[in-house]
Amino acid sequence: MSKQRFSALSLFRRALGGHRSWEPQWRKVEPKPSYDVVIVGGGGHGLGAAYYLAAEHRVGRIAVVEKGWIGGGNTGRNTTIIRSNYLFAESAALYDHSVKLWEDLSQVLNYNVMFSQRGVMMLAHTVHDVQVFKRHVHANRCSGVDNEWLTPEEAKAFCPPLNIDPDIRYPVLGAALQRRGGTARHDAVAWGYARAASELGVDIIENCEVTGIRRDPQGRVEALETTRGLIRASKVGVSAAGNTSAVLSLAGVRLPLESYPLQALVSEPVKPVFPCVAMSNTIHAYVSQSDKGELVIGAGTDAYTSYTQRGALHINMHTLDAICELFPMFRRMRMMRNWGGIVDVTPDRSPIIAKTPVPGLYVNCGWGTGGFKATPGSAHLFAWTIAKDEPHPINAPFTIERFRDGYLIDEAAAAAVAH
Amino acid sequence: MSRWRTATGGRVDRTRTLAFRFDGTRYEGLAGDTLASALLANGVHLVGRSFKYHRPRGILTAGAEEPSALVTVRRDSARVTPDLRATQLELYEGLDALSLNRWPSLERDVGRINDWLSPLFPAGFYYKTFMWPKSAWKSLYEPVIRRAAGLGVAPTEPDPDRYAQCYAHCDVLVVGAGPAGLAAALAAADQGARVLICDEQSEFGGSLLADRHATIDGGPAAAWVAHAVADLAANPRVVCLPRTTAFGYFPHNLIGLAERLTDHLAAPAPHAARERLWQVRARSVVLATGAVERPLVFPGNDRPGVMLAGAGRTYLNRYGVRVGARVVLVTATDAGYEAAIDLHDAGVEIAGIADLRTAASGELPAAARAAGIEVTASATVLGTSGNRRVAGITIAQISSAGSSAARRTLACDAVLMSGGFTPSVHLFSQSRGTLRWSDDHQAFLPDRSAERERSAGACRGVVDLAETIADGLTAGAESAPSRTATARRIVATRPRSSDGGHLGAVPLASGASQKSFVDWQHDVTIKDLAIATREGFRSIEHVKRFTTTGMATDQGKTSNLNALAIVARAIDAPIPRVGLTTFRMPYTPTTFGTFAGPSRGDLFDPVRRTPIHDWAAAAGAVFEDVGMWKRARYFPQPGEDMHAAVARECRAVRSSCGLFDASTLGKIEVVGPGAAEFLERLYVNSWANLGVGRCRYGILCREDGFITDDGVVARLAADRFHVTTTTGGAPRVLAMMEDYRQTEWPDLEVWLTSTTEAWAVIAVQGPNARDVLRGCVEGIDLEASAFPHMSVAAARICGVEGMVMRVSFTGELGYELNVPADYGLEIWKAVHAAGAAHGGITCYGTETMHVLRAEKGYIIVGQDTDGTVTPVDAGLSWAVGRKKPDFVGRRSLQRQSMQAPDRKQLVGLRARDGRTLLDEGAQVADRPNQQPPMQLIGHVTSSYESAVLGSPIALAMVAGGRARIGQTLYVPMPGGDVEVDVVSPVFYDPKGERINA
Amino acid sequence: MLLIPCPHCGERPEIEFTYGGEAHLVRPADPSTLDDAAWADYLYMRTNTKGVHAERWRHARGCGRFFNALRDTTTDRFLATYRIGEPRPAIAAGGAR
Amino acid sequence: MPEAPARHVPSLPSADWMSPLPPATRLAFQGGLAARAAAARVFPLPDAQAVCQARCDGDRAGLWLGPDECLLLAPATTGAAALLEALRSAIGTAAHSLVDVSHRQVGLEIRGPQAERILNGACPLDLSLEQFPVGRCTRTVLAKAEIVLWRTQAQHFRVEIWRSFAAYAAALLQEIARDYVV
Repeated sequence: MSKQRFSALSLFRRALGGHRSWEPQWRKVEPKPSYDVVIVGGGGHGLGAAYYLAAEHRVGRIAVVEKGWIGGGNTGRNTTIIRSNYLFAESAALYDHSVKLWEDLSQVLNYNVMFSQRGVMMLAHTVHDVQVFKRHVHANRCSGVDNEWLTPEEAKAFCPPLNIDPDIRYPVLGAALQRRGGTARHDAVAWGYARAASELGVDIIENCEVTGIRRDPQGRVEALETTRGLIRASKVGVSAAGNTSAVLSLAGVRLPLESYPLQALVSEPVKPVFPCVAMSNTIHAYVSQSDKGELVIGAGTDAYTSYTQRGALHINMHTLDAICELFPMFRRMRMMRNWGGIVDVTPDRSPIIAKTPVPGLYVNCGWGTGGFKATPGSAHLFAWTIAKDEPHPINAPFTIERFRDGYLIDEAAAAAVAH
Repeated sequence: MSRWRTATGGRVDRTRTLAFRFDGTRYEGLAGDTLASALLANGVHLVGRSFKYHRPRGILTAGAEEPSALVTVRRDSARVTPDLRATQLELYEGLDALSLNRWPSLERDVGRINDWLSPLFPAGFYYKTFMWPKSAWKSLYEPVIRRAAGLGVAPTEPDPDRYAQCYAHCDVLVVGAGPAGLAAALAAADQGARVLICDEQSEFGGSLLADRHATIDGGPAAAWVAHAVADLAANPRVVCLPRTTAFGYFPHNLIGLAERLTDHLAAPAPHAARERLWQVRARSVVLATGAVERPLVFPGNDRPGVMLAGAGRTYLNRYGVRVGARVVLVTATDAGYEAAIDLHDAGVEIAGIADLRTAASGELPAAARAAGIEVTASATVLGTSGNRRVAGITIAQISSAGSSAARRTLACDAVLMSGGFTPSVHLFSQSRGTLRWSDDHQAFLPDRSAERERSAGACRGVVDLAETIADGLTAGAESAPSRTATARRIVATRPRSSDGGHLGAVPLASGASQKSFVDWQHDVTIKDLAIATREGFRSIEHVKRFTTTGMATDQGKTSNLNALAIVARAIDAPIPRVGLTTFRMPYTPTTFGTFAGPSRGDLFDPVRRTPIHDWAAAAGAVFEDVGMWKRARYFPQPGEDMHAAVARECRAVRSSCGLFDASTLGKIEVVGPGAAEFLERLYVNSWANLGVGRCRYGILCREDGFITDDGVVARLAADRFHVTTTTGGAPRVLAMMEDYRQTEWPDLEVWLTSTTEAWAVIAVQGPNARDVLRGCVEGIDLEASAFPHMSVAAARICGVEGMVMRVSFTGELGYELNVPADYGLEIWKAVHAAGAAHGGITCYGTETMHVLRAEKGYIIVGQDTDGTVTPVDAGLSWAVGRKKPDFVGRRSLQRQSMQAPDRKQLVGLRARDGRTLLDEGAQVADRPNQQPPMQLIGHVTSSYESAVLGSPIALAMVAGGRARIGQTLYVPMPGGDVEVDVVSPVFYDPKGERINA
Repeated sequence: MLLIPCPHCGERPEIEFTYGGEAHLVRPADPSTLDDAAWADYLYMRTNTKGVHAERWRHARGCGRFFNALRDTTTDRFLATYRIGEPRPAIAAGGAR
Repeated sequence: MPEAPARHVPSLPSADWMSPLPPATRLAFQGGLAARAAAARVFPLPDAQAVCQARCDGDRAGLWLGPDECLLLAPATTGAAALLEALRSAIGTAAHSLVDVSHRQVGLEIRGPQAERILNGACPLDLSLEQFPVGRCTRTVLAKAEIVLWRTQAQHFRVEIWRSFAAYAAALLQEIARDYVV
């Protein structure tokens, strides 16, 4: 198909023609009988992996199968926060790899993903928080990841709505700021990768649910049974977020995963009032303002595993009481829409991007609440791992075997709260 | 009275005139008006500018589905609320509303240029441009987009209003108090059920409040409503909640209601709650949520003055407002005729009725014709005219060949339209009930319920009034837990008006030059939908996200089905195949403050204070938050900063005596014949050999082998242990213990009781501690020989039965007095006074505690450990019961990785210059002068100025650290490396002589 | 907020409970006899069932007792609750409301 | 050696509808059926099956908190030591746990026609008389705190709450009550 470049000029030209000449952003195709690589899961991670397989590894026949519509899972259900100021060198390298790819993604894909480096500020409310965040700041600086310490007054200057009154229940004692962090337009990431991958010949097959994984007598993956027929594949990469356990169980692979509901919400749109992303782990809330003007708000997962894509009212109540405490002028704002995703969580809260015990079967999962920010990096590394049948040095630590061997990358525990 | 207000009729109070302001202009309305009806009564139709094209916009509806007439309401500088719907705002004296999205004024808005440039702004245009040059996104494009986007202006001052919350339970919750809902509530109440009925409007009655034609039980509908409401109000088992929106349907029949308490009042009581969140758990739910009239999608359908037919009727019949003097009806249902007839009867000239249907027959069309109104069948709309208000409409008849004929332009000042009714299945869908497409109704209707729930009336496609009421009666009665009373019967008659309907664009709209709007608020036109499908966005979720149709503050209540039909037609698929956008809470926007409720300030989270807190506060203590506790961090004297205060406190403990409030430490009484075995299995330490009256430092690992908590455990009797935990870890440890006790080891007869708050704990630490306590403690010989380090005994402490533990977290001779909490304050004071007689006693806080323990190399779990540290890493291998066959975490510690020599281990660090205080969290490297990314081998966990040593000290976790003692390492700081010596983590009194004094 | 049937106290609101993860994972009597893989399997591997899931809850702010439940994780509907030590009831998905 | 000093319970507000209760003797009792039966001979204790029931005898009450757990309440004049002694000798060798928690928590009485509504401002249970009759008791939550709630009369509830949460609970209930009582 002809490549339709996106630009102001193309927009203008096609406007003259009443916008009648646009073509589908990705080809609508029937599944072929066989592929070299099939990616299961048409979210940003899966579509991105397909794109990099085609663009960087020159894999010939690639398909992405998606049980619903692309970008309909966690890619389209998150709060779009992007940052890389993680504590451990392994994590920081992984997420910073991603941030670097984010920085050029709109141009590489020729699709404006609206990556907005407006800064992510993590608030410290206790002496313990201060210690933890300063440890992050030092570790990040030494790793070459930007992260700086702000006093409460500096935090307020960076984010004027912030309440730094020392008499509130959990006063702000300071903040760690990553200026390169920010947000992006979530849907555009899926569509941009889909369009770019499709142009490179990747088949994107929607409404195609995997119902079985066939293995040859040697145990190697040979085909996927799907609701749209049998699809042969020499390699299968699973990038199915909350549904990973269900998909991999089709191949008899057990994983250290649990799937939890994660809710987020937006307010009605208002004129620009919130310039950055602010996060508070101690009182469980984070907020930014979308380019459309909505306050985009999230918090932690619900308490129990579930695949219902909805969460509990009391979780929202706790999220919003925290937001109102930190930003008391927002109390009169109104929630416009709430939604839920299913996040797959590993015991150490770090992802798995790795080979599985089944030859030819690869998995990219366990992103918990942090998958969106990793999209390009994760996709890039997953493509590498599939293409070369071995991990890239950056994702080499993120194996399944680390749980057996005790090499956990435990970011959550690193922020331990005992005192 | 303005020419737009009728002389009589309606439910407004014509004796009460209310003044209000809109964009600074003063107007008058009547009590009972909404802002929308009052504006219309003043002939104001232009009320806002659209989001993207800044087109002039008016009032489309008369209810919660309004996409267009949004305003900001200001009560004072702090009480500013953006994005409110004029159709829902009850008028009050002094109401001050501002239009949105316009500059400099509503009439003259420069943003209007966007409308002329609109060909450049089709759906999703921003994905295709603004990419070059790259740096311009942040500096130019995004700021411009952000400024252009957004509706109202967010409040800038803290909201002073209160918000309330409550839980409620009922047998039957009825959502919606229209005919079906009222009938359901009456029927359920007849059966003795506990009923809660809510409606988003200020009055119960729903559609009946604007109905001139219906009769119920032989009288006017409004009279029946009044009677029904009175009946319900008189029943003590019924709760009636007007102005209350059921915004969310949560699992297991939990419904969230938002009750608006004061927004309709001119002068609310100063401290009255503004809104109340109800969390209602209902045995059964009856959804009687009605239906929303659909606009018609025709060219120029967004001009002010173009509104829904039902809204026109509502403004007339309920508010006594004529929406125009010369009105054209465009309809695909009989409801349009009903509106025409009502308006005609009220003296409005009806310039014509354009009916999209091929045949305009039936009772209501006949009545319209009889009234002399001209009716055009097989009609379509080709466009409208008028700038700030509609001035004309061009209609045409579709010939049998499908082209337009008999084109006519009718002058008018309002256009009413009716495209049919979309059942409000929002809550049903939120409950996870399944929807089915009904060809008969041209709508999605409730199919299978997921919860104990029934839909009744228009929300499930029942349209006839008599049937609606009967449906409500059945739903109510069958939802009641028991049915004993005979069923109530209600007789109702009303002309059928909702037959017919049209989905999607009107014929020939796509060829018109004027825009045909689907989503008013987000300015989504049929062209945008066409572009989306052309570009391959075919799932309705994709179309919605690409065009943003249905994603505005009305969440597509008037637009979703039209969008769906247009997409279905474009891709030639049946509507159900295209899908239905997901319904999510909230049904209508719901105030953050309502969710937050009273949880603010000190009620945001409990503030836990020890029995000694007030004394410490009076003594000038500075507190820190640890979990929910407030702990005294240091006790500055006049002129002292933290550093000086801590240095003084440290010196006092090392040289004489310090007093410390340790009451927040977690305490668990472990009792029963299996107590020792229980701890044996749980902790890394051995307990069987711990004698009664002795204490031991215990370490608790998770099953993965990492330290999760620590604390001293005292054996009070053979079958009784007093276990202490960290302050923050107490609930976690108790929960973990209960887990193992109940689920893994039910064979053990052991029970756990939290005693954290039963005891106040007063730590008396320092070389003079024994002397100070001698006069305070009865029943124990405190001498070292009789009561050595790590002893415990019951005693009378200042006259009260308590417990003394000889323990020390300072490295000094120390005791911890455990006294019943109510006596804590007085005994603290008594010990403080006793100290004065023995060379003085100094209160110290957590900061000094941290310094003192760091001088001794004692870890703080959560500071020196971080959830990745094993007992061996922390230098505590001496505590691990080597001979024990098992304990929680033991198996994990046997893994090779846990034994690796390069694991991070606890060491001490001292700056080589003897002066530099390291930063806590600073990193450690074994090579100097590295550039990022550096090879790092550890980090500083604790760092303090040591007053007693006269120099800074630090603890660190360093890879293979114990083998590095004596080496020089480097702490890379922004200004360069700090050279440090690796030393033993025990900086002070390494032999431990002082502690055993 | 779920309504959870505590086998001791009856239906009570979710906020009185804590979730305890997958049920019927019995701690090995002698963990030292397990190899690393088997131990990791006990520690970390979870079925993460999409459908009827046997799981533990504790009525922590009620009677304090742990119990097991069968819940359909695709609907959050509780199909059964039973006491610790009792066998998993034989109930298929969608078997109860 | 000094006399026993003054006792300070957390200072809590009172109102027409709320009063802090005086200090009391409280024991946490846990144990099997044998121990419970034995203890019931000297103290009013609900049967293990009497789920969420309180059993009273004069000014002493045993509250069912769990199948093997009761909270024993007695006036402060009945010293904990004496009560413990009596129970221990009655129970004998049957395995059990008795812990003095007199000072761990405080009692708060909520009463009057609005008591139910005020409590339901933060407590998620159905407190109607038909669902939560007189004599019913249970551990539950009051917003972000844990409480034991006991309906002692139709319009009287007793709230037992850990002392450091009591100020929060009282302040929260006062905040709620502003909308219900003048």
